[in-house]
Amino acid sequence: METLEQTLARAAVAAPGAQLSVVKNDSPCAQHSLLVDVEHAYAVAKFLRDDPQLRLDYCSNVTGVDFLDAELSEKVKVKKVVDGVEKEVEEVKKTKRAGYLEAVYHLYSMALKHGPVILRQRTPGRADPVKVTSLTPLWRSCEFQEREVFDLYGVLFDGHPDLRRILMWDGFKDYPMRKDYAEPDDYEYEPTPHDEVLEKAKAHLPKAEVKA
Amino acid sequence: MDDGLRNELSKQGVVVVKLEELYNWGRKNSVWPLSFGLACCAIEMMAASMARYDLARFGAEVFRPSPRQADLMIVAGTVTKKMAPQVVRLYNQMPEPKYVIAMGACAISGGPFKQGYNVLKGIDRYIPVDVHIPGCPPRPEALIHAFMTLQRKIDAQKLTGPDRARHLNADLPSEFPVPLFGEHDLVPSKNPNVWRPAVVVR
Amino acid sequence: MDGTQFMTFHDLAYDAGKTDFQRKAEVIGVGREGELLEVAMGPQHPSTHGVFRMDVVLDGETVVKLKPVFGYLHRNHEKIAENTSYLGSMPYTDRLDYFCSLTNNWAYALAVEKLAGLQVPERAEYIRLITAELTRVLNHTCLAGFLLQDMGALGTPLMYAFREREKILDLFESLTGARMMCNYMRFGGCRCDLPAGWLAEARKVVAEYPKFLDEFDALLSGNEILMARTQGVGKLSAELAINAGITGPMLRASGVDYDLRKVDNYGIYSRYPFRVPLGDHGDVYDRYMIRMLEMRESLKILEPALKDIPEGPVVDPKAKLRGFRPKPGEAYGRIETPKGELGFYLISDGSPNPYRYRVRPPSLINLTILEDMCLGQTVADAVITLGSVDIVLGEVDR
Amino acid sequence: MPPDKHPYLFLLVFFVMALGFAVGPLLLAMLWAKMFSPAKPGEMKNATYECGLESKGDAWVAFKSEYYLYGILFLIFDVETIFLLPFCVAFTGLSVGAVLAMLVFVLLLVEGLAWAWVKGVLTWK
Repeated sequence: METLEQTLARAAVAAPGAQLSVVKNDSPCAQHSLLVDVEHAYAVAKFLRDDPQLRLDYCSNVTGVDFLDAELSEKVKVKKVVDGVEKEVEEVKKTKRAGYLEAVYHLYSMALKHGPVILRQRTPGRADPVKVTSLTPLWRSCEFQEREVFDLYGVLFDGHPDLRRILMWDGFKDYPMRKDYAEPDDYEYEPTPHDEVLEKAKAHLPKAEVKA
Repeated sequence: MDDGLRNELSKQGVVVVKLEELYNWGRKNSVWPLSFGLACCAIEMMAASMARYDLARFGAEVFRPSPRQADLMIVAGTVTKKMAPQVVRLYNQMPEPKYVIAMGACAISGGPFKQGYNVLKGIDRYIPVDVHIPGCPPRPEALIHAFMTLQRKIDAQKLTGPDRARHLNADLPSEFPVPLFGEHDLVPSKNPNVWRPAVVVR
Repeated sequence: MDGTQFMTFHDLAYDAGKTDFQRKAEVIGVGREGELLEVAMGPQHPSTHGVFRMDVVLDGETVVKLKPVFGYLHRNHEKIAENTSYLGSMPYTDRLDYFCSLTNNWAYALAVEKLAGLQVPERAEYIRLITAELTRVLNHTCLAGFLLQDMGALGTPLMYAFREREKILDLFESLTGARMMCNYMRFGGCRCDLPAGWLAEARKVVAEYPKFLDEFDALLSGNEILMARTQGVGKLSAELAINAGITGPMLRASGVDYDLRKVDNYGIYSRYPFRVPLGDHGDVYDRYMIRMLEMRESLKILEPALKDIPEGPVVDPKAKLRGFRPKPGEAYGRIETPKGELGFYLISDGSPNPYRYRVRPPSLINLTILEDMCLGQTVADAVITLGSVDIVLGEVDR
Repeated sequence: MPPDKHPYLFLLVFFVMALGFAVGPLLLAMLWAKMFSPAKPGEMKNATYECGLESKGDAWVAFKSEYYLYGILFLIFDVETIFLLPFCVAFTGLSVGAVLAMLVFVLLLVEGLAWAWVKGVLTWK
């Protein structure tokens, strides 16, 4: 199977104007992924599926991932004059990264039996509504999985034939798998309250009863 | 009629028994469970009713699919918030006298999935539970032990008097309100007159 | 069923422009004599193997529309896994597909080993292979029992199947301590070594099993009623199966040769030649026969594997269990469980808890085309088709 | 039993005993229900049971005709068995003509079923 870079090059040709980039994965299994922008996702995916050399006709897994607004700190080698001597000093550089939601597709080929090509779609921000292109018209296995990502992460898939909640009940309002989801306060007295249960206990029980 | 005379008579083959004992003896040996498997505990419930652990010895191998013909509900598995209204409605649709066995840690208190946002922390928030079996999943022998506990409980039920059995007591409710689906949680999140948590007074 | 042409969802999906999913009964083209009866084969139903609900619209006995509804056993496994350590999620994987807990453990252990790059000693690979194949045999036996129960043979085949299941559960109990929830595999090997006499016991069970399979085959496979009720029911074409991501025995019943044990070559499956049975009609009878044949192939793997299992350490001595912190990165590991392809997608950010923990449920995705298989058939056939898909709700709803 | 009593008296006694045996426990149960266990009907308890859900839409739907035809075909054999009962009790003492007559009766009904089968009524559309 060809490397991800070659696939990227051929995909860029097949879907003109698509911003494609490789997302490095530095775990030993080295499954790098292909980031594609939301507008051209359908065209790139169609190319990946119909290209005679790739024939990725089986979309095994669709996952939603939530990245909060984070503050990346990387160690950067900076030349600085320290007490008169020119020296290499490591400095921690803080970069702000806006949060975003992601839909990750693992594509395999049953015809040619070769390994995963991972396709990623990122939403611009985290504020609702976040929109991503649905790939259900290409692979029907995405139907339920995209509904689940919508149900638990709130990512809207346009082009999805039947986008409803799949796991939670329909009247449920918020998206429970997001990192900033607050659970309903379901308090049940614990004989030995400790750390956050203690805070909850303080809110529920009169002062006298709660003695840590 | 003291016990000595009763033993004497039973040796001669004459059995003397109170109406209450006869009534309870008849009911306890034909408890029909409602086939109501939710999760992994349901597989252990099925294994208990199969050839090796044989629930039929206790007269309970007839698993009735419909609540109309069942008088015992074994809540076997995790009760999620989406499933809770159905569990309470099924309980309401069962004819009196009815009993509930909360099988497995999930049915008792949410079990290993207690921190789940969609998991009801125990079925005794909405319906009264007669027998709790801990375990995840409890072994078939534990389920049979629960049946024996339930049979002892049925045996000790009174026919008349203030603390008579619930189904003979007109003013004890046999129906409990079904929770509704709210925007973030079930509304009401628990049934106060059924759910009495153990309050530890320091 | 001559005279009734029905347009399955399959054709609609490719017409990307149409987003309106509500299909009218006329599209189905079924004779409209009586009115349509809408009934919910709901959460508590003997045929749905747990809390799975199908909203069925019936025209007499014929299924006109079938909407599966999930979520009644959504126990938030992935949210809980994000707040527990890697090792802490291992016992939760038993409760995913609670019929095959050892294959779930293996899938999770494989994914974490891919994430952290751990090696597994030889003996542990053998134990993993043996326990996985025993789980496959156990699951397919139970499935044959449940499928016959759906067909109306109440109890009897299930009694036979559970009698065999108890023998294998005794093996698992003596090995791992628990009947169903084994929690046995660790990252880099297994938790404990085989107890004394376990191999002899396992050889005896495996040696006796073909006799039970022949008895089951003689009773069932040639049975006139079974063939009449299952042949031609719930047909699934090969390219719809591939496109809908169907995996496992259901896919091979439609004739697609895709078995992860051969494709991915994980573990030591490459050392034992075994054949992958393929069906050609893709109906319920093919799926039943595929599972019976797969059990025989699994036994052919088990016999030699039980003989030449080497001595040696059971877990990689270098693997750290307590403070296990994989480097930041992500990994997707998958294995062939009796239900299909069970995958774990892990994203780690260097902390002891996974950042994202995703389970690829074969049962949920195999249900994508349940409506296509049941359209135009009677309700009783819909029950059998659901039974042949072999779903377990712990895995469907996670 | 003294001969001058009416020859069918024992049949009456059998009938009364059978009726008593059947109806007796029912009466006892009704007495018990009225005396001891109070009726506790509830609006939820009397709701139609649909797998734990509230059943939407009513079940009074115009059914297809196939159900009716199945019912009629079953009726053939139901009525037939009632007529065959007295015959098979006494057919050892009967002449060949009686057997032939009963055979004609049975064959007539089987011919009706064969006709329905060929017409395709039994295959479900």
